[in-house]
Amino acid sequence: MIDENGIRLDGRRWDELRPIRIEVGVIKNADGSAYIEFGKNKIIAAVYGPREAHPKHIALPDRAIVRCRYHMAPFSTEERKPPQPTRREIEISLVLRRAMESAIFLEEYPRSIIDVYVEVLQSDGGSRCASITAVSAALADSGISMRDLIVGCAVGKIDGQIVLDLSDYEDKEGEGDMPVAYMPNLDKIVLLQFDGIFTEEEFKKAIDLAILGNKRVYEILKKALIEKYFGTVEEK
Amino acid sequence: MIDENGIRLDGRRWDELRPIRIEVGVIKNADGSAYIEFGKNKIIAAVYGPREAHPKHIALPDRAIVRCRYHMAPFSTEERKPPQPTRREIEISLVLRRAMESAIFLEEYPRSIIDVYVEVLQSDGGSRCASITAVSAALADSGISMRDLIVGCAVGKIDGQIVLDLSDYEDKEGEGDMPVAYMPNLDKIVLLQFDGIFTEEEFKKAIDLAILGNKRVYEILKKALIEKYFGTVEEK
Amino acid sequence: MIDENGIRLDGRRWDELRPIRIEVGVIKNADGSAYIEFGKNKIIAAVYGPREAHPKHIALPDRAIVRCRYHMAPFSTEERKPPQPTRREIEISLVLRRAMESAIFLEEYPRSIIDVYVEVLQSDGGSRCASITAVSAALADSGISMRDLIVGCAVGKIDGQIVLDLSDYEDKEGEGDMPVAYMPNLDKIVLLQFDGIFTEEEFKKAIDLAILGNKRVYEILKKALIEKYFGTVEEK
Amino acid sequence: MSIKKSPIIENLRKMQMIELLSKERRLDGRSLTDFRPINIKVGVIQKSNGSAEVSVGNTKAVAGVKIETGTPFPDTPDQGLLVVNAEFLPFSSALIEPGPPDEDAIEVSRVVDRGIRESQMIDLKSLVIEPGKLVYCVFVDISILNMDGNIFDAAFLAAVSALLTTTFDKKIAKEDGSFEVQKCRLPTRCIPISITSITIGDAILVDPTEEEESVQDSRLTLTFNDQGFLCAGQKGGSTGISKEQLFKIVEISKAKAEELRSLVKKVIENA
Amino acid sequence: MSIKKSPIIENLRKMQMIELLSKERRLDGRSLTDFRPINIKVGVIQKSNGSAEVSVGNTKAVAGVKIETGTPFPDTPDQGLLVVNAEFLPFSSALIEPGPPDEDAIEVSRVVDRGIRESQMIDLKSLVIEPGKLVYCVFVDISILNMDGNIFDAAFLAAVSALLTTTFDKKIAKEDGSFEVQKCRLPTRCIPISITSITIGDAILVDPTEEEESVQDSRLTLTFNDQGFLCAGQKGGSTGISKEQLFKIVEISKAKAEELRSLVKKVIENA
Amino acid sequence: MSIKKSPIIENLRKMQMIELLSKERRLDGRSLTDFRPINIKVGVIQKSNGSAEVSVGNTKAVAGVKIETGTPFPDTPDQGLLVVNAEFLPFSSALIEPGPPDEDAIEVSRVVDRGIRESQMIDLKSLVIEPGKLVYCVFVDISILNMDGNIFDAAFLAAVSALLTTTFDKKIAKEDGSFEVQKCRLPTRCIPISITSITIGDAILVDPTEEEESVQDSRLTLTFNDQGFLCAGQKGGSTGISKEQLFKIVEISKAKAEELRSLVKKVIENA
Repeated sequence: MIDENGIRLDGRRWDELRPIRIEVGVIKNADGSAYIEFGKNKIIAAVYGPREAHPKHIALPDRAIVRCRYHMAPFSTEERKPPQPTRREIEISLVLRRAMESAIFLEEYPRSIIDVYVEVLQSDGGSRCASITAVSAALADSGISMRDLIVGCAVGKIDGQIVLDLSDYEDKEGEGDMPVAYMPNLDKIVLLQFDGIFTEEEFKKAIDLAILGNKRVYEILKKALIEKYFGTVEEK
Repeated sequence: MIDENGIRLDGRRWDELRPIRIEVGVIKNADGSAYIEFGKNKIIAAVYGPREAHPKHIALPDRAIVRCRYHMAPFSTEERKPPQPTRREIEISLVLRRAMESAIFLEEYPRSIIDVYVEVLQSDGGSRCASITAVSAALADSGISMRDLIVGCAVGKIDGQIVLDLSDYEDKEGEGDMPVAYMPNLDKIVLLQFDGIFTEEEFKKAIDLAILGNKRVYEILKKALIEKYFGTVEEK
Repeated sequence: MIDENGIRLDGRRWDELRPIRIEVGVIKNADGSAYIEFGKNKIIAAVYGPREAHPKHIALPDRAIVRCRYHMAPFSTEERKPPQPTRREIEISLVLRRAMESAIFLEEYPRSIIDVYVEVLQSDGGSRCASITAVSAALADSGISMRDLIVGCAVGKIDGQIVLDLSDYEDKEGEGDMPVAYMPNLDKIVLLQFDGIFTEEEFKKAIDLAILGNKRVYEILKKALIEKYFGTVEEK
Repeated sequence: MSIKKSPIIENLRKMQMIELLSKERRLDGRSLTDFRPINIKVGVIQKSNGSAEVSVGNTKAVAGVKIETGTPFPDTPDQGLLVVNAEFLPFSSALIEPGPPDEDAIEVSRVVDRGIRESQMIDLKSLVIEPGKLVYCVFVDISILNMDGNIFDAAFLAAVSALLTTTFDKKIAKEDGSFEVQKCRLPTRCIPISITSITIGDAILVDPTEEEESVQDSRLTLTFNDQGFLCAGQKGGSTGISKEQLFKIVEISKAKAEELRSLVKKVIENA
Repeated sequence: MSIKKSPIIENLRKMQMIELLSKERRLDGRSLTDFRPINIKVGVIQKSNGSAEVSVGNTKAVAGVKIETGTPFPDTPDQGLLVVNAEFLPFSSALIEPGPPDEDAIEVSRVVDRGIRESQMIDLKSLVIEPGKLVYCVFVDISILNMDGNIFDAAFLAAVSALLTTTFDKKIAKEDGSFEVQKCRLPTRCIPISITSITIGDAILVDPTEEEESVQDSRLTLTFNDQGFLCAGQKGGSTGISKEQLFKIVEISKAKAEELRSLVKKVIENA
Repeated sequence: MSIKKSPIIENLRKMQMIELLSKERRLDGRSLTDFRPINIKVGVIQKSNGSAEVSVGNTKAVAGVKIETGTPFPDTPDQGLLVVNAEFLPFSSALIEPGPPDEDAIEVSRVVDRGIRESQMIDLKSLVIEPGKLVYCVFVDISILNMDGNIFDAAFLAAVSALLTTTFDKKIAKEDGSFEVQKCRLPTRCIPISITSITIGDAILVDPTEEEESVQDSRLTLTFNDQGFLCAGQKGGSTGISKEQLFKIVEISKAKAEELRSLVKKVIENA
């Protein structure tokens, strides 16, 4: 999957990201929202809250509760996906929620609930990483207080080599995939999963590369937020 | 499906109803109930309420809530119908509920709930129309205040002609079906659905015919209620 | 299934029980628990409560509510059993609960709830009888007040003869099965189900034999409880 | 269907009932072993293969039988299938909520199923079209229309009466290998009857009303075949029962089953 | 999606709206029969066989079509299948909870389904691979992204636009019995259009916003085929409607349907 | 399984624990990298194809393997199937409610599944009877009996030990085309081991108890194959982790995996 010149099937080098486009504020009714295109991924994330917890007994006296639903549209995949959530979608909802909980100042919103909904309109490799980036943009859009933004980007192993940001095909045919989400200013990893075969060295190299990639995603995310809130007079 | 003398397969003319029989007060435990035979339809409707809403948070401060379940017995259809409600049954429950809401003086029963259950023991063409008539009789039997009674009867198009009250076969093989429910004293349509192909003229003709048919159903319903509550000395 | 010497396929006589082993206090987190091996049955029962009813509206002002879940592990049967509860499991949960309700002094625990969970790790003939014995041990272990202990043991009919405690094979190939649970000191039957063909005489004989068997199970249960709470200095 | 009863009222009612019972009387004037009036109408659902509407006092049930083709279970390739399903319609009582069958409805399904199956009423072996591949499946669906105690016997009578009047289009293999369709009666071998009694203190009451059931100690449903043999049984209630009382109930129920069987026979003959 | 509205505020808002309506004006300045701006983008989901994103004012829907193979229904062995499914995404409104489609989402699915089916837009008979055995199944999944009234027409426009641009790999039988796969357009015959109006008192408002719907008397969704014939209809709202008002809505809607069909045609031609 | 914790008590406990941790001590006296006592019994469920009961301190799990035949997935016609399912039995903790697996149980299922699958422990290609049509399906069902932290490793040990002792009746094709049934061991290639650690502040604790987990910052489950390569990983906890801490955990876990693998080997050899 990597040719003699070190070029991958879609023309990228080992440390290149796919094209990324982020748009903030796409869902009128939501308190915050964002749309991301990351490779062929097309994902919307939107936030409602902080709002009163309902039913009341789920509220916590000292902090907000976060709920998250990650869902894939039936037409988002090669084969039609039945609408009801799969175990995979439930697990991704869980790891996304944990990532958010590490960034949001939950204790600023006691007794309340923050609902985060992610809809994958078209899926590609790295959809959970693209999702957490969109969620982070939507949270920023909603004005909820956060320690740091979160960005996500996967690394993986193909043809025995650690490379950045696997495409769908590379994920399926490769030897390992490792989605990583990251808080760039606090320099902390907030989501980490992997499968495949990695030596200890490869693992370390992969993490380093993921952090590198995430820093680039962060620049794109920052730009999208600045464009939304301060416009971009010069560039337009 | 209409012969040269204008006679339909079951011997009716274009503007004739199938035989209708209504019996009021058939379910002892219910606050109001009625049984209707309409062609081969055999349907029971029964009402519980107005009663305290449970769970309480669903109650409205200024009016009653109506809930409705339209359900078909597994043995009511040609092929056995699995017991769990289908999307069709859920939709019919919804349109029946709206029809009721237009007739009941909901604001007379704040904070309470009115439960209406319809069970189709045997189904034939026009079962939602027969159901709303039975529901209306059950509501009257329960003593709940209503603006008007509701009656229902379908019209349709077979062999290019607008006819009254389709049978199962005419519904399936015909070119269009239009269930209509009607408040005869207020002269208002409270349920209307249709599918098939109708020109604007045909549509108007169909509505006129449906109202005509509904007025006849109303006479039968009135008679059944009078028989139940005042007896029928002379005729017996 | 019975040879000329009156010996059954597994070597037992008509009035013999399979080997029984009871261990009390096997689940650390539970308020009371027990493990039973009864033939090839391997069953754990555990109790939580009396505890505050939740949601509150299910509580009764004058007594405790008992809830019971009887569940079979997917690997407990010949063919893998899907994890969601079957109608059979729901019915057994119900009859076990009734048996418990007849023994527990429910009125001593108003407004509270007692949760009893039974997990069949390996199933054999007579699993509901083995279960109620384990439940009774778990309830005793939890310190909940009871009128009497409950023991269970089935009888059945094979080769035209009434015999004690059917094995899986005898249950499947035999002419009748009758699980019976019993309070030995109050001399009352608290669970009784049967299917097969029994004459009135056979029925009476079966009940007598079931009571005899249950008295023996009772001795084993008592011993297990004594061992747990007072040790067994002499025998060890 | 859990009912919050006031403990005081419940006890008062129970005391009153027990006083009456000590004089062998019941609130509705029946003797302890009397059934309420039973009414059976068969053939009420023309679209089904067999049907019956049954009332026992104010308790009312309707059963419909549908016969369809299906795949046999792997361990019984040479038998047709029997599926019994009971639903408590939400209008049958103020306490029933719409939704999938709860434990009480499932118990009724399973007790009726066992009574029919264990009495060998239906010759399932005759319902095979192609062994291991295609068999007839007999669906018995029971809807409870109104509840006033003794759901079990009303449901059972409805199911049995529906089955006894069931006909279906049977594929008959012809000599040349092709099939002929012939309208047949469902092959039945006997008329099983279930009898439900409750105990209140020492008294045994056959065919309890809902009010009587609300203060019951034990409940017992026994099913008998034509020879008067017991073929299924189910104890209910949250109180233990003595051996002696149990044997007494068997005796009473056996006699009542004969009575009800005559009644069913008469209805079927006149159908 | 049941909303607890304060009856006082609701009445005040309704009075204000009715006053405006008496002057033939609406809160957003439209005339009574104006649609809000409509935006249609097709081909937005490359992994689907056809797709469209539609906004009608602030109401936004995306539809994706997937074509897979399946077994036909026993009673229509010579027809492909059409399955329409609408989901109200939980971020589309503060009032939507995640979970399986509720009655409102089911109503949208079924109304869109009937409009497409009854207009005979899709030639289902051409979607058969092997009669009675293997046919194409056309899945139309509609996700509502943002709600501001008139979900029906946004969903319908999205579904129709997606279907009009759907292509799929069709198995074509060759002379020698083998199959060839060929990229085909989904065969469509017409462009059905649904028009939704509400009544508030005597006034008829086309394409209502959520605020307008919240005080509606009746709602009516009518679907028209290319000839201007009615092919499906659904009344909503909990108030009756007079025959006269109904006929007036038919007249208005028929004209609006022409307008929207031109719009769709232009989009498809430029796609 | 959401727990309402009093924030004050939680903080006090955390402070106490951190003080102890600064002296490299834990509440139960273990060193930071010690596991609690591990007990593995195999062959506990005779009706299964393989089984094991494992306790890690007070955490207890039982796993049973069933091997049945089924249809392969269309995209892997030449591979058998692996299905892993974990259930938190309702008596395993006062906080578990009966019902379908919640997100935490699903996470355990999926993490165990990935560890087994990615280590290529099972040779799925050898489990094919007829390619594309009939394959063996390996069901691994894990029941959590008692919870006291580190569910992941107890579940994983139980699953792996059960698989290592699994035997089944395999259909072997004979020369004449017929089949012979032969009792076989499930073909396995390695012994994957998962190691779970948490961080509290700067400290890394292997095999956390429930009390320790309740104040954790991050959790990390890493799975290693026989060569000491990482084959699956999952971060838990709602706090971020630094790269340095992460690399330290990998180092510690790799060594612990060796230890546990020896233990499993000994149990299997003595089985």
